[in-house]
Amino acid sequence: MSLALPLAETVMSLEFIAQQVVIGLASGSLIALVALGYTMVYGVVGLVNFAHGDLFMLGGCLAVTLVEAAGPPQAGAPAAVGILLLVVLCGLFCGGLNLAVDRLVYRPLRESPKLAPLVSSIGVSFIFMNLGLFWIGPSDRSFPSLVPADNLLPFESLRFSSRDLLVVAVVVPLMAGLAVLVRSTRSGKAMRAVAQDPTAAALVGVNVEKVIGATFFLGGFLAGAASVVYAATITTIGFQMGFQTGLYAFTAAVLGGIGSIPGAVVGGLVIGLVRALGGACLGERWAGGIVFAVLIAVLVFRPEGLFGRRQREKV
Amino acid sequence: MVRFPRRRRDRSLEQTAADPLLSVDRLTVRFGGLVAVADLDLDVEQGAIASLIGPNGAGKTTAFNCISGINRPTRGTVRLDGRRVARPFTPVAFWGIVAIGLLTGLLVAAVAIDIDGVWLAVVKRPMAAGEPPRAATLGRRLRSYFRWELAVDRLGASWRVVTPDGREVVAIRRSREDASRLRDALQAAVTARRAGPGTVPEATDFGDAADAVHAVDGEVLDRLAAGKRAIRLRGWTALAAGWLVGAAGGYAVWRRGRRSPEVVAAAGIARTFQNIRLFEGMTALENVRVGLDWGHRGSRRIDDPEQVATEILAKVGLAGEAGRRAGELAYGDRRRLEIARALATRPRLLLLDEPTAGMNPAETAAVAELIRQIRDSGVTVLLIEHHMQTVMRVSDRVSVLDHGVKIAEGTPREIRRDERVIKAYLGEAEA
Amino acid sequence: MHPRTLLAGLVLAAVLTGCRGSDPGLVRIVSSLPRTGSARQQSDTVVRGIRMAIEEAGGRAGPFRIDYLDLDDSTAATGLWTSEAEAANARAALQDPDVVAYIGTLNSGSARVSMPILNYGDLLMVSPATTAVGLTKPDLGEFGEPEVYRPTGRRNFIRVIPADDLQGPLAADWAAGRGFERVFVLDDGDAYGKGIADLFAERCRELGLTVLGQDSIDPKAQEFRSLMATVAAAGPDLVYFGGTTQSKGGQVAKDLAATGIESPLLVPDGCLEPAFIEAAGREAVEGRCYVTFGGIAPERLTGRGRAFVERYEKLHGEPPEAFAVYGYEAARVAIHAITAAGVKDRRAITDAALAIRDFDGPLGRWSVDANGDTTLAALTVLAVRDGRFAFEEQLEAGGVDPGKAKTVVENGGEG
Amino acid sequence: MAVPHDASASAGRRRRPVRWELPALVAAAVAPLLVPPLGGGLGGQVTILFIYAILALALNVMVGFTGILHLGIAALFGIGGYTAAILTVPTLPFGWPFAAAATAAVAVAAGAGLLLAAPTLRLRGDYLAIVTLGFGEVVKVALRNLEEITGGMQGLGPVPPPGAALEIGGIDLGREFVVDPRWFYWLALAALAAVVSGLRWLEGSRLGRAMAAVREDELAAAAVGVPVGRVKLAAFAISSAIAGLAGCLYVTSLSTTADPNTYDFQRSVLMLCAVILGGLGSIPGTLAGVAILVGFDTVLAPRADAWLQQVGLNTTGSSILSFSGWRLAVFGMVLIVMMRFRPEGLLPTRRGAGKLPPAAGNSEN
Repeated sequence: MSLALPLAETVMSLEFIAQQVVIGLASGSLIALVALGYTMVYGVVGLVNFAHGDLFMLGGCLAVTLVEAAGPPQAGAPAAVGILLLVVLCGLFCGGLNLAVDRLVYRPLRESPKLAPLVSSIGVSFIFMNLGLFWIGPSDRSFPSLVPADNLLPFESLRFSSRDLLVVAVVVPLMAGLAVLVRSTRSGKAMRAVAQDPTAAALVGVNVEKVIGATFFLGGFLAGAASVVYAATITTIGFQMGFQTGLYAFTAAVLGGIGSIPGAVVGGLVIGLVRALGGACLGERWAGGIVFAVLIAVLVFRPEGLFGRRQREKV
Repeated sequence: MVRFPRRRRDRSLEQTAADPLLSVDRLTVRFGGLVAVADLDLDVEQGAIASLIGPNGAGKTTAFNCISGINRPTRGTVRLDGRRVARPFTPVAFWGIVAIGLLTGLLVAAVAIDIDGVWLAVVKRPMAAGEPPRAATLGRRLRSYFRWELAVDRLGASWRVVTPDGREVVAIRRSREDASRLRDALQAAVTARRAGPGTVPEATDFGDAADAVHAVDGEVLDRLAAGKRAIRLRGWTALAAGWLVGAAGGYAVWRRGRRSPEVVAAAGIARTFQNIRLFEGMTALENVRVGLDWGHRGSRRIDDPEQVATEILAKVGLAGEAGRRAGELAYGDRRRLEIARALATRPRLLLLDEPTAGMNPAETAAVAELIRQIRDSGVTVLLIEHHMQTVMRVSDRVSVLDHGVKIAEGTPREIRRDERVIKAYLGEAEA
Repeated sequence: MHPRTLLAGLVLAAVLTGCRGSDPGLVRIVSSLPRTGSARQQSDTVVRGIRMAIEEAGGRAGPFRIDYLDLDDSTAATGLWTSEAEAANARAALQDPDVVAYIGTLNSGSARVSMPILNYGDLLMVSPATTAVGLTKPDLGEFGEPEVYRPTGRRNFIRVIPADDLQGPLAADWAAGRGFERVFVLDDGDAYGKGIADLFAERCRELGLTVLGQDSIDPKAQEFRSLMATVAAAGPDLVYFGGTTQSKGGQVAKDLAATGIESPLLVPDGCLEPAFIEAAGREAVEGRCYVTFGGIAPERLTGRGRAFVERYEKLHGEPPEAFAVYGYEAARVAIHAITAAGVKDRRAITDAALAIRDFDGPLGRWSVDANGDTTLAALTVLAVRDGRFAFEEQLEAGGVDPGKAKTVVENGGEG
Repeated sequence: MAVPHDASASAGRRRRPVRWELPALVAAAVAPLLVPPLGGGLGGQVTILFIYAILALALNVMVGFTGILHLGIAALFGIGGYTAAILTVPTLPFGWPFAAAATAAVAVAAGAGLLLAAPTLRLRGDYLAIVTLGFGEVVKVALRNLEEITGGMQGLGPVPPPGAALEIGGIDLGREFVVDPRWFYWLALAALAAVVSGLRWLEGSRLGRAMAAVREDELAAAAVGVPVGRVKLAAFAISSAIAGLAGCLYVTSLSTTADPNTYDFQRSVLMLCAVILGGLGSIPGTLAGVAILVGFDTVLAPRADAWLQQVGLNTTGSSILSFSGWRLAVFGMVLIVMMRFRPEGLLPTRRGAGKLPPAAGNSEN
């Protein structure tokens, strides 16, 4: 029973919609963080990195292991420090893992047909999933609630909890940092140059492999950071969570125009909103379906996405 | 000499010998800020060998790509025999798009009217009531759904009066008879509400279900009464919206394929590629067979395609390589196989993109001879070539491109003398 | 050519995996339960119960030696039962001439798969844990149930645990008794979960409680915050979730708490396992989560039941979980039927089991009714305290609900 | 290269009499009579193997023949299965005989394939892959949510065996199908043989060559007049139809549709692994790939795990110590290693075309 009628009235209420928007934006910014990893890697090597979602999952596994090792959480400032530490550690872990996978698996396939690394990345995704299975077991694991779910707003029916605040506090600086990095630093420029034309970039002295490595690392770092925020807000980790998050994130990247960094951010937010509002209107279970309907519509009408450039094949 | 399979001669070939076979009009291609081709006019006469030359990056290949439908020009037209090379918007395409729209509309409507509820009303409920649905009753049940008539469903040990989609329970009774009686009474009340406020039936009209009907909230009755309009509105809106989106999507996809290479090929223009693009995994013979199978689809069926394909291979000098994989062939053979594959489509116009690139003088001469033979068999040729000797030897007319702009046109002899050409191109090339 | 080599290899493998001949002095009991994943904790205790019953019988049933085979109907990757594995188990059991009893399954969904298959072979199937009403009770499940599970028209399915037509409505009775008035009903869309949630909701309406809404979750989704906002907006004082730990029961509890919904959560026995508390996190369920269980809690057992609990504790060093005693009872039923039949004939054994009356077991004295159900009708409500399931209340069908109780007794009376 | 490359010889080669199919078919057909376990539990598992082989061949039409990376084949498998189930289960009014339901399943799956193909015709290879994946997810969600039609999470069942209520010579055919797995074994084998011979024919046909051309170079194919869109549509339709047939056989052999999660991404990737391991585009390769991978997954691993537990090596049931616990990693390794070291697969096609297409060659310009 998707919607019993008494709810139809609540759906109409403004507060309810506002609440769904808050939820949508919070989950959307997490999706955006993961989507950035897709879009950056795609921009630089043209690979849909299928394993990205599962990398995110492994970050969550590490987070839960670290937190359990560290013992029961304390309230207040130590929790914030702990989360910051986790973000950095899991980010480094995922970044390093992503880099290692690139060197081991994708790099030998640079000259192969484009689908070869894609298929390999499906393989990596499965290996990651198996790793996660061994790591945290087949059933869902509870992540200790480091951040309380208390309402920060003075309303009854509109909630913005400390957890939502955490999402904002981590995602916004990370994205700002990324923007600065890509726009203004030397390596960021090199990255954009490689994305434009790897051969030309190599000719002007850019170390293409180094840039690719840095991209994989950065993408992985963001996924690791996202996984910590995810774990702290959703407080459940499961070895299969990477698949769906990855799919949403990929959809976000395509929606925004794969290869475009602002595109991924906007795409992520839109997907989060579509998911929350669509789910609220048509029933929770259809939320996933709605997201893919959006994906198909985008690909039919604007395959290059909202911010993407049209890709041209060289003949 | 093997006879080359000629396309059926159509009238246009004879009567309009004076009109150009290919005419390119003000073709412009921009990539971002870069103008690759600017206002190119180009005519190729029937039965001629025309050449397009120019330094690297002059826009020759881009022009070729536009003619063969690979790139979409920013502006300008390409005509073959005075007709634009594009898939016409035929009634078939129109109805196809309409049908796709309808299908999408139906899908969206299925979600909107809750196809699951329809299935319950049309298939499962009668089944549970012991009256398996038959085609005859199908229409009636559907209509009843869209009239939003109440129904009786069993759940567990109880019987419930529910909306037709089974999602809202209005009342619960212990026996089926009770529930049916209540349903009828409620339905009467709902119908009366629909008719307007003044037409509420007397309580006594409901017989022994009167108490139960009065127990149901007036608001609920209003909502049930409004259900009919709501479901129809939702259904039609969804159908219309889905139809619009689907038809628009169908049109977008159709449009994107409007001037695709296959349309151009079907119209009678074949081409080769600068960087050879063979079907590497297939044999030489199979490469040619694909061209024969699909090229120029208007023509008659070939009785023995295997034989014809072998003849075409022989014509380009690859008789002995028929069974070899294209990827294994020697470089020169690969170029010639590409020409053979293009010829197999029985084109009227053949676009050759640097057919002698990377060849030794003997091979080059052989290809030049082959080009002439092709022309003699009735196929018009447009050539991009860097090897000037070949160009000057085989061409009837030469056009020169520089930075996307046509700077000269004429017979080889005229071009050789043209100041601008020498300055822009020949001077450095022959140095 | 390779394919031929492959085929040869396949044939060889087939020969190696072996075809045992039938042994006239041996009967085999198989069980088909999820042996990997989070349900393993539950199935472990069931298997221990089965083994204890066989051991107590001295490994013999009448003139036959008993061989026990523990089959797995789940895959390691997901830890969930799969139709493919369950169907394969049923077929394998059917094909093995020594198998005379099939104990299983843990989930109603998987019973739906194996029941029609086993029915063709008249093989006795005793279920320790499946509670979906449609499996046995006419007119309570989907249209066509339960006849569709009996393609031969004969019966072969017995369960030793009361069905959900007891658990769902009794849970509603309990809720009404506790003074709850506005309930929100969630389920996982599965046979078991949705079935019990529907029954719960129905009984709530009958008792005059307001059912604010009913929605199925997507058990593959990772979180339900958006849905919980809907629930919160409705303002319930009790939330019911019909589902299992494996279908995200833990996450539901957790998101409920995180959305600031103060009302308690009521779940059925599918969540009755430590994994549920683990998944939800203690703080999300502590003192505010109630679990119903269509049977008797181990600590409330008396007589034979008490003895079983004590022996179990001695053997395994921990108190039995709720389902252990049902596994034990299921095996005892199978052994009793084999002994009573006295011949190695599947039909005869099945008939002997269906004829069981006044069976004196650890759960009390009970009979098999006409549908193959137990005549026992008790409901236990447990609450989460100190991170464990603690006994809260026991309800008897007769005491609270005259209407329901009558149905149950009628069913029992027919047999 | 001293092989004579005379054109007629090459032409004749395509029409050559089958070399391994017939003996293999005969061997497989008589095997249940000679090998007793095939009349038992193993027979049922080999039947499932045959059904997966049909599914993998369906995928091979997409990935191997046409070069489209299809990640949602399991959805079409499911659509075929559910269609057959809806038309046959006793709880619904249709009660069609098996053959009619199978035909409908094939038709509906083909239609669904076309529906998937229509909006995606002109997408780049990697985008197309994701769309097929998304399609798979949507179908799964729909199967789960349309509870009245599909039975939701519990699926539809029980699906009657072929020939239910049909008595021939005093034998209740339906009962035979359930009690004796050999009947289903032969049915699945016959379907597999029909699919293999059909695909053999397709390989040498005009359409088959067009598919190969699209795989090799989509742009060049278009440039010689191959209607790429229509060829892709045809590939989708054929592949989906075969997947639908496999789905119909699957639910009938299982006697239930199982829950919608049976038709998820993992199943699609398992099939992809089998096709890539065996050799893209290669029919014997696909069969070998299925035999190895699915054989490992459904036949070998559970037995080996049971054995490990019996001999006491893995008494706690830890997934690290079990074979099936490693299945995902095994699939993953297969994909990676094959891509890196042997992209043409174990049994490449004679054309040697078993590589991935240069991706994504495409008409999105």
